[in-house]
Amino acid sequence: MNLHEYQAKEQFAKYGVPVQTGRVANTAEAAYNIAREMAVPVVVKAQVLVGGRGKAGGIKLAQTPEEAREKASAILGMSIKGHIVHKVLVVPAANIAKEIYLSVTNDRAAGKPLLMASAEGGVEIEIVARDNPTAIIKQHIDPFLGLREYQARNVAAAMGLSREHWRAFAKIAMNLYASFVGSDAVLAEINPLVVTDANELLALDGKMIIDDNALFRQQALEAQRDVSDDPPEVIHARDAGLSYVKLDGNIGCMVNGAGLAMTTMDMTKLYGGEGYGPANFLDIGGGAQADKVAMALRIILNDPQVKSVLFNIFGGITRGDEVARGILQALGEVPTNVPLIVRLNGTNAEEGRRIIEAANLPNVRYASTLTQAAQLAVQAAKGEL
Amino acid sequence: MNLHEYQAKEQFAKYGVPVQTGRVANTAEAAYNIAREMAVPVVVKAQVLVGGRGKAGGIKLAQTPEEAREKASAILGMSIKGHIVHKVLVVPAANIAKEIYLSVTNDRAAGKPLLMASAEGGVEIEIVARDNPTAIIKQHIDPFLGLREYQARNVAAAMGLSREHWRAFAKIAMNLYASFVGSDAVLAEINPLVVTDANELLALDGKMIIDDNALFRQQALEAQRDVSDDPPEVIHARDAGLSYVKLDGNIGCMVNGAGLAMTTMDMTKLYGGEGYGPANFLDIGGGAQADKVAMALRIILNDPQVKSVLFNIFGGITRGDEVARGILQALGEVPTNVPLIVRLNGTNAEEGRRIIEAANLPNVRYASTLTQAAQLAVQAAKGEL
Amino acid sequence: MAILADKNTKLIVQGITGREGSFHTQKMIEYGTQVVGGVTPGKGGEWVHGVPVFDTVKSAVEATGADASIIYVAAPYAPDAMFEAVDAGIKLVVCITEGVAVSDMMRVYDYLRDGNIRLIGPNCPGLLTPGQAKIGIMPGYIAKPGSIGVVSKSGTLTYEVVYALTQSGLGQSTCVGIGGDPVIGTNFIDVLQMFEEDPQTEKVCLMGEIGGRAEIDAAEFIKANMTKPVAAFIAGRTAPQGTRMGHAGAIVEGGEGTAEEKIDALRAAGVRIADNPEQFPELLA
Amino acid sequence: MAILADKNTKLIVQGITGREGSFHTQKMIEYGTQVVGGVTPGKGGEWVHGVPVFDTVKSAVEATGADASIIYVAAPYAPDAMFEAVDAGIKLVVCITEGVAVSDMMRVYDYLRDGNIRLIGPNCPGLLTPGQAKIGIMPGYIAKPGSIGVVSKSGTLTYEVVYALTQSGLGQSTCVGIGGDPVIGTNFIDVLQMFEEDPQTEKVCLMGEIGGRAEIDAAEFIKANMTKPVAAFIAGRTAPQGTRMGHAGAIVEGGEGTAEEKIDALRAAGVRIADNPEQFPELLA
Repeated sequence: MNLHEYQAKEQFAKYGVPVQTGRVANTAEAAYNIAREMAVPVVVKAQVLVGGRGKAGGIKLAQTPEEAREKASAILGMSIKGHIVHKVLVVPAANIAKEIYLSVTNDRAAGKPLLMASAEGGVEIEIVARDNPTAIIKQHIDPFLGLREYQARNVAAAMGLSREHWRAFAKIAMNLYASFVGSDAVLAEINPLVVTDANELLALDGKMIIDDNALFRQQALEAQRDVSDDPPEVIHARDAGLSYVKLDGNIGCMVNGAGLAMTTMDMTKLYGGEGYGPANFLDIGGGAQADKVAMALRIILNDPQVKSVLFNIFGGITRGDEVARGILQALGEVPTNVPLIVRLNGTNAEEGRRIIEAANLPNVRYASTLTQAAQLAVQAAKGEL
Repeated sequence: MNLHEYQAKEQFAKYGVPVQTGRVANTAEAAYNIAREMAVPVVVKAQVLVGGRGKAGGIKLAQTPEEAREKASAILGMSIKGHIVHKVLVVPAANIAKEIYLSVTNDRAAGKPLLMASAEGGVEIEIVARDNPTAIIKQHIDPFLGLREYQARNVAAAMGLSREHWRAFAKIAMNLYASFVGSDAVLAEINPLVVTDANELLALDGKMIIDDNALFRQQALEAQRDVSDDPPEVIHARDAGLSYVKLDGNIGCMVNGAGLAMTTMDMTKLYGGEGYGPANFLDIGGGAQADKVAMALRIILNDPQVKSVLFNIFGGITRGDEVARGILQALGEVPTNVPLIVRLNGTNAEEGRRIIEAANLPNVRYASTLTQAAQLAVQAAKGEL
Repeated sequence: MAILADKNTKLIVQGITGREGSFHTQKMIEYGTQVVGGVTPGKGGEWVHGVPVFDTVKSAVEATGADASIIYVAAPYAPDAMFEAVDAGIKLVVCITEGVAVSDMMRVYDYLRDGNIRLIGPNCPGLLTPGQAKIGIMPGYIAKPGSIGVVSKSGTLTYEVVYALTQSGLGQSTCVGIGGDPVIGTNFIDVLQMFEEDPQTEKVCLMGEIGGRAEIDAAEFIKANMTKPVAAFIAGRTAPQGTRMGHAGAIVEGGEGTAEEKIDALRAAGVRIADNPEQFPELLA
Repeated sequence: MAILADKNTKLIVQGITGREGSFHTQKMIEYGTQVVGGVTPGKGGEWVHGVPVFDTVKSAVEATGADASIIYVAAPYAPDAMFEAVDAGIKLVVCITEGVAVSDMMRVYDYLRDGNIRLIGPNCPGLLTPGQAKIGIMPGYIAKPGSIGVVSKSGTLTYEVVYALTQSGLGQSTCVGIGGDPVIGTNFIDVLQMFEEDPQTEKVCLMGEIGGRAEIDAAEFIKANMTKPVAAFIAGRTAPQGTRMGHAGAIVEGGEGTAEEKIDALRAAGVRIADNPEQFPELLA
């Protein structure tokens, strides 16, 4: 789960990271009032859950409250990579002497958290990684011991930070790590962490991604989830515990397991060629029961681009009979003429196929292999079936 | 640092251990009022920092408020192993179905905390350890991982606790461990932890010893230290950072290092024989400076039993010249005729000896070896010098 | 011979009285796995499909001599289930549970590293040694004994491939689903090493997916150490960059971990690449 | 030969700019120890007694090739100093600091156990290989090279014994103060094993005290494994039971850890017992 900049900063501040505080505005008028109260030049920043806001024109400097209103008005409602801006953060403009990059994330290969820092802050870290990889200093963190001050000091030394800032930097790094652990984050990032002209360190931006698997113990964070930007099908899918991503193609896919779901998508493209491919990624997960399957099917059929639906269920912990019942349940509620290609295999697949067959649906075709299923789904989408 | 029962219970309660709460009384009248408000039979318990209160008559059942006043009156002011009772805890009498022993301490050989539990609670655990050692169930705790619920469950099973109590027992054990860690304790003990006749688990007693070396981060606990029972010299020694224990003999000892201090004590007894031995244990610690040495000498000379004083300083991190200056400083403030046997060796010992010699004190004798020093101190104490 | 488990493996089931635990216990027994006990705290003394239930792993191990454990408990409790298994002396732990928090897994991973413990998963289908033992949730009928070693990040994709092999008459030595979570107990290299050393295994199938660099590491290992032929499939060629696809193993991390990169690395290590998982039989023939 | 350190050991001093660190750096240099650097965060670039100061242990090790470290920092910071030394690749860490919290030491102990690290202390006088290297605070002049190995829980008691040995003409191979805290990096058995294997060492002196059972364990080890003669002294015969005597190693734990118990166990292992530390020379003669 992604947090907005202002939410990430609140979380950082809770753990003692000095952040540039500001206030959130939903309207241009509110932005004007905030800027007037601040009585200094401000920056108006789009709050959307996607990167690259600056380049897209979502971050603007305003010298006066009137200018803040004008900029906020331009930013609110704009679309950044498909995300509509509903909120802006208004912050005092900072006088920057130096920009640093600092983050904590997980190194999956090492099985440990990783602190990354660079004296080349303020630009996308991917660009630094590509152009000047040695400028990124990495420090693994023992999950039991946590980040130690001397480790932060080693990082500060390696990145060439002036010694007068070591103590402040180490404290920020340790507090950032504490916020990472305390929030069950998979990413906690400050870019840039600046040295101001008053020679103080301050987090000007903040990004945080929370581990979805840990939300059961992060209810205060989950309550902050911003769904205003999510289409209804994404909200429905999440509520039902489905992994769903809308794509551009026309062949709906309902699969159990992320790897097989991607494989199934790949197959529709492999056999579909130009103009035909997956309409979505949809993983019903392991052990899905009928209700969940029905919701998945409703979400797929709700997409007007979908010209055929491919069910590829290879049951292990998921059972074919449950899936079949879910399909029939959904079709009972939302009848459709879209061709349905059903391929069931694995646990209770025979029972599942019998259940669907018994319903005698005219638009259902069966496949025994994935290849055959993908080919049938493509043909059906082309109207050739 | 030892906590009183009522303090330990407060600490346990803070971490979610169900404790039998009560109220502390300084006077018999206050005990009467508490008992009257409780309106049930109560137990009046002496609050002293020493074990064996029950045997010594420091714990009494009272059926009525009047009886509570009477018992409190008897207990307040009594001496238990040399500790005067200044406070009593008044608690409602519990109906006990079963008594359990539960503690967390450190296993120094393993370098890990150790959970110990026994179904034979309510008696001194040393007696169980001697008479029925297999009744004590031990579970090591990984210092990074903490006590896990399954470990507590294994302990509950091994001690034969009825399965209906496992969950409650595990929670208490985990919370007791949390209080142990959170308080930097070296012992957190509940004896007895009872199953009441209402089938609930409840800590009837509580004992906690805090690691003196961790008090720098346990200031709230340090502030609770009860010094009412400590003689002035103990308070002075603690404030000066000296380890001091008053003993029954007549040869004062001032030594650097605990092991050498005990050795020096042993030597005075070895050469002193019947009627002559150490008046105290006193370790001035490593690197002691003049002020501290002066305080140590004042404490020793304040003991009227002291007939001679043995200084055995073998400097490593402690420096002989600093010790010499401290001795002269103390003698300047508190002149004495008690014979002083000085044995300086190690770091800056020569300088130290020169400094004392320059003061031309009539009651100072020098020794070059520990054996000689001990013999001289004994002779001096006997008036044979 | 086979790797990890065979007909002598004595298995206990943690979470045996739950819906999945109970269902798959029956399936594993039907397959011939020696399921010697189960664990559900508070239900010791009960029986599930003829298998005795214990309150603790310790008591289950003491009573049955089990040397392997499979975990079906809910995600918040799975880390403790793994710690409990290890502390009770279990040497092979298979964790099926999906949705374990990554911070919890890092602690488990660090804790296990000291001992001589083999953890498979979490969020995996477990393993199957055809004709001998099934420790997991793979459908038993899709496999048959043979000489192909199968290792995969993805659960159901493993079934596809095993089924396709079996349909073509190619049996398997052992099929291992290692799971696609960010932190897992056993990675591709661990299993490739075992297959390389296993006399029964002649060729190896590897199924990866986008995200992370486990397949790149595997390619390097294969180039340097594998004498047996390997064929591979990488899922996610059509996944858009930066979109989360179900589990964390499938995040494309800025310019790294694409299907193309992985395929190139594997090809450079001499691995044959399947465009379709049902293509494996011809690549291995 | 000797154990733990010799004239080739390259030492850094953590906390070199502090009162004790600076004083004992000079003493160690005067003794002939190769002190190659010091560490005090924020003071990198300074010099102390001709020794360069670094900001971090990592940079000190990189610049000097140090393989040993001695720690003089205050107790609240000593655990991190130990972690820092280990993470920088130091293999011998000697911690002089007194008053480290036991919970902190348990974490250090657990962390070190994985690596091939030798920690001496904390709360110890360090070690002295006469004529070669002094890593600690023992007065150098009390020792002389020879064949007696000395190991002790207590700091200043060690000096007494070493001085007495030297006065009687008995030189030492290495003198090790292991410290008397509840949790220490190196115990009696570790050092006894080293002395047993060290060709220079012919006989061993051991000084223990009341509390704990380290001396009992040592007695068992001596009985089972030592071929070289051992003499021992146990301090605290006159200490009253249950009274805290300076440091935690000196708590008598209800009926266990008395001087008598320890003396009996050592005697039963063939160890000669000194009633007075100045008696060692005659026992070893």
